[in-house]
Amino acid sequence: MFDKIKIAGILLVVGMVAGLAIVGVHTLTEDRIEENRLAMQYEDYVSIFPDMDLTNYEEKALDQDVLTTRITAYDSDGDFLGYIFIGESASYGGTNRVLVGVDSDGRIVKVILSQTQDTANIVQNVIDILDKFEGQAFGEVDYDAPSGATQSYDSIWRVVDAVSLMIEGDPTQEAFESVFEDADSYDVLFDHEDLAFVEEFNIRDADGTILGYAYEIDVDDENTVFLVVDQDDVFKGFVPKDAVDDETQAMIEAYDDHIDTPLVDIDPDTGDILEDAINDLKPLVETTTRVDYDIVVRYKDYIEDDEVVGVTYIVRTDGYNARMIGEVTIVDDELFSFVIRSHNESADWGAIIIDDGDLQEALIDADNPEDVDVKEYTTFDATSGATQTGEAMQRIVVAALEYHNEEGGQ
Amino acid sequence: MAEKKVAKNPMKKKKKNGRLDILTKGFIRENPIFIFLLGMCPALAVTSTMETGLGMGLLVILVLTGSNVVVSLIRNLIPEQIQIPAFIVVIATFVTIVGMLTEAYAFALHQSLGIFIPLIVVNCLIMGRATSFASKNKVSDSAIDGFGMALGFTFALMLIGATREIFASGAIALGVYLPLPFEISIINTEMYLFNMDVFAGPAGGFIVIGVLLALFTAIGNYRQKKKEAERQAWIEQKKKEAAERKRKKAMESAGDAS
Amino acid sequence: MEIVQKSAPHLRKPNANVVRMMSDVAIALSPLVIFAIVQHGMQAFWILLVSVLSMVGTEYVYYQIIDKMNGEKFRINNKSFTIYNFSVVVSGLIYGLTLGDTVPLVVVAIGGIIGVFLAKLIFGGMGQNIFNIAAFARVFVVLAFGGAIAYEAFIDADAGATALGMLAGEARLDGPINDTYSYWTMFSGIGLPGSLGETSALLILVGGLYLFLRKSFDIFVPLTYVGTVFLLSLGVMVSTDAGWWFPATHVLAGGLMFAAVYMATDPITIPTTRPGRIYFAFGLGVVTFIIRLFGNLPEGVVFAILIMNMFVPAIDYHKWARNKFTVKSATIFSLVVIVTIILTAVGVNYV
Amino acid sequence: MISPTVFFVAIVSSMLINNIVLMRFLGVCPFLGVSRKTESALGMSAAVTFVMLVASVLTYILYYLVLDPFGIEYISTIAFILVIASLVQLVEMFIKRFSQKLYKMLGIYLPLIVTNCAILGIVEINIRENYAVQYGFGAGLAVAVTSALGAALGFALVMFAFSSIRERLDAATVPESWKGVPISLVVAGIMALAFLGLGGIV
Repeated sequence: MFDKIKIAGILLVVGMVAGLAIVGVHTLTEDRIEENRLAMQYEDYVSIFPDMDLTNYEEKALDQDVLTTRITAYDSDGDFLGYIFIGESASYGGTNRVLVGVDSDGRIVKVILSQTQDTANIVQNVIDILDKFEGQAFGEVDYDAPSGATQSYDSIWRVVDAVSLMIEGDPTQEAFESVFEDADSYDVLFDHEDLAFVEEFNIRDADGTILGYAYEIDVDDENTVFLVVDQDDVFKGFVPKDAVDDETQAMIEAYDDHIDTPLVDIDPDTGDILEDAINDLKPLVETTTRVDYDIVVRYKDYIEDDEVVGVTYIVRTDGYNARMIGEVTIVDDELFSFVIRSHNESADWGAIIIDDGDLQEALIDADNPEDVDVKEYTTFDATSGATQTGEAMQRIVVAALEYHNEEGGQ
Repeated sequence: MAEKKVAKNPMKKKKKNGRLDILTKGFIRENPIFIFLLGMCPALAVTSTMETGLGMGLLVILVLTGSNVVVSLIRNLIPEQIQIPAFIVVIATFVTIVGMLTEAYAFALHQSLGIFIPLIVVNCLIMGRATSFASKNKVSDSAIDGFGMALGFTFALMLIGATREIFASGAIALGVYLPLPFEISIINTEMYLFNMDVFAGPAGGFIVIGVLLALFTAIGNYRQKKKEAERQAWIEQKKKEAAERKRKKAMESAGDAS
Repeated sequence: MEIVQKSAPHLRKPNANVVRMMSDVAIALSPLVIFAIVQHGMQAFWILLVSVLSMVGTEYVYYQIIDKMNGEKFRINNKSFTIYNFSVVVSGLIYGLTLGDTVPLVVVAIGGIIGVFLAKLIFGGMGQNIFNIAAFARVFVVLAFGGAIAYEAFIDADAGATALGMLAGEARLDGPINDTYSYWTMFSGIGLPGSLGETSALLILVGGLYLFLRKSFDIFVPLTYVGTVFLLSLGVMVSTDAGWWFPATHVLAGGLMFAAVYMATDPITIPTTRPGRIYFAFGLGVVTFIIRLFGNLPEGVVFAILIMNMFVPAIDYHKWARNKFTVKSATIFSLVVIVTIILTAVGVNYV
Repeated sequence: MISPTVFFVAIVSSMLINNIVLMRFLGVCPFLGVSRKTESALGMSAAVTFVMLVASVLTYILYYLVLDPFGIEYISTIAFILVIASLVQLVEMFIKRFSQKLYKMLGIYLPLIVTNCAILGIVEINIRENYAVQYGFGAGLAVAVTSALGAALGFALVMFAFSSIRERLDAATVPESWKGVPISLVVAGIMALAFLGLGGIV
């Protein structure tokens, strides 16, 4: 019995001495370890701003596709050093985490690839070129890609580009803000091919309500101007995107008198491209009604022999490659015609199904276009991409019908 | 002259200086990794560069010397039954302390060794030296033994690490992980062919150790063969001498008879 | 007393048949070699030459050194050297044909030397190796020189990807292939990017047919291998509504056919019994498909071969290896096949 | 509620992708030492699996109910190794008392397990992965045990394959200086190379 107590006692003593030694060393090293851990956590920040005060910085979550966080860095005197933007972007091996440091002059301090799953050789290739971002000013960043590590590099410049947009601001958005104070976002509606303006935009406020519309006019290669109207088609003036030269500025100012008059009442006589744009837009505004819908829809009366006999819906959706726009005419609540007005499908595969016309016919003839099996109308060789093309066409017809039924064909 | 050399019995070892022998035996003759295959886990895991191998080696030197000394100090106080648990406590204490010191003063090394710092506890080398040497010898010898063995371990780790690093990156760097005041490349071949990623990874670790082991075995075999040949020659000579003596004796007796 | 080895090692030792078998494989490979040179130009020729020479040369030098160390006299023709039965030549050719046409020659040579040394010579030479020599050399080159090969062909899928490479990662079910390559292109290999030897399914089939007629390989291995991948991709096709291009691409576009006919049938590194070979080939198919569908790499055949090679001695293990299927083992195996297909088909929707 | 895929990912990742022997270099000593015969390899694997599961439950509870609340995480190494050592001792006594058959199977491997870095390694990794922070205490425990099970299965898988390869190598004409451990290490290297191909499947 005594033996056992003795053994237990010895073990206890050994354990206690060991414990004491550990606690002693722990108290000695505790502070330093904490310091080191902090330093590791902020290693990337410190390598961008060596003077950064780690106890005093602001962190703001960014609600964006690419950028996740913005860190506002101050030095120990509380002076503003710059921003660190943290972005995440897909690359070959997984998601790359990229840090972009921006100083108070709006120049890039450093770009860091802080987390990646790409192979070492690819990463090395990318890191070699990260240095060239240093000191570049936004607005004139040189994105020359190296041969080789394409996806890795793409993921990095996407982040730098997003930072650039955030610092420099989006010229399109700024242009809209100069007209509508509440403008918060915009989306592209249609491409126009034969008209004086090339693209049409919805301008929305923070709640998503449409404030107005804009039409992009390329005066020449350097100068771009937006024609802006509000949602009642009242002319709000021409606004420049970016800076424009004096000549264009003069053209714009010539229209200042017309601001706040309905577009249809403007009858300019300047003979320039801006006049063409107004003239091209007038008939569109007069004959069509714009609506906001999941798949963007806009409709106008279908007129035959000067008599309104039906409604034509213009529907935009995404095809296999990019936007596809279709015109669906409905007469007496029945599908009457369906034409694809513009698309970007590849000539060999997607376009074949459109040019073929079989699917359009089938969609019109069907009692319920939703039931049409698109795959039957694609050739065997072209299944994959073309199926998506066909499905986009089907979506257009279905959306037009749905809208027509909901709104009662007004 | 030459014959005399051969005549020396190669099986008889010359008496070595005890302390020096204890210190140096771990280097090649009883190298923990290449001969006894102890501590293979760290030998594979932390040798992607020479410097991490060196760092691990330094930690093992501290732990092994320390634990050997303490074990040797308390060897007479600990009853047989609780030897193992008591030694484990001693070793684990040293490992914890060394781990904390590393984290405080060599943080980069601590990060790169990661989980293998606490795992020094289960490194068979340390427990093995504690039970087989330190618990039976006096303090000074135990200290020398621990230091020498750990030195051999460090040497092996550095050799493996250097091989892997040169193949993986074409250069050997120093000062990246250890808190040294400088950061240099000891060797820099700048050859693109040496950028074999695979050697920095696990597969390269296994293969490099395998090849090095085969090399050591081959050298060992060669030496043993040579020794064996020497021994054979010595036996032959002894036989010859005996035969000669016999012949002489016979001749003498024959001469006497005549 | 315990009998350890059921499949005696002498079964694997070189015998008279080896010469015929290996030269048959070399003959079956020759249309592929010609096709590779026609399609990829002289660069293909140099790559194949270097890959064969590096392996042959390493083996020759190695045996000369061994003989020298054993105190034998130097003789030009070495008795252990396996060029006489074409074994090392075939390994070299297969290794060369798995490479892309942009691999630097020096990388080819290093892969050949290390491949034949680490996977064959130190195991005791011909008939003793556990791992497929060509597969090991290819994997070593890919992982060691990822950078050197990657930019053009293998790892960074954006730049000049192989047909199968287009299906890697996120794009695995997108199926852009048929928009780019027709079924005929994938079958004939004309104009299809990829490794030197893997592109032409047609010529591989011709070679396979020749080997089958000469009874130089076990036809069940490639059939099971390709069949497994086909069934699994069929399952995925049904469950994801992908379309026929999906199984077609998986069978035709990658290195599957080449590996199935020339690499998976290497008599040394596959099990000795018929059921064992079928389990082995089934495993190959599953591992290949899983790597292709879920893994980082677009192609999985060489890794699958190495992974299954390591289980060959286990499949051959004397306690359960049988020469014929029993009712029980056949039932269990079919169950495993069905469960695997269902799991893969369902699993693809959750990844 | 934690999704079942977490468990699936945990088991596949610790079994195949981060295989304990080939990728994490834990348990290399038994991998090389006890793999000469397939039977002993399987016995060792069974013993490792058993101890690993129990040890990860015990250490997890110890860490989050005792060490963490009292702020003494820094003694975790010494605490864990003592838990494992006494656990092995207990298991050995328990098995010896109640099942001679099981003792015959596992008995000789149990003492070896105390110095098997696979056990201590997996326990440490479980704590470092912060499962309790990610999923909460209970679910974190389940994930930790699942990944320990995956690690043990991965250990058993490579032990089994490796031991059968070694049995075949014994009959092969391996050159003298490569016999035994060197060739085994090269085989392990090639196995690790092959397992790299599985990267990213979960």
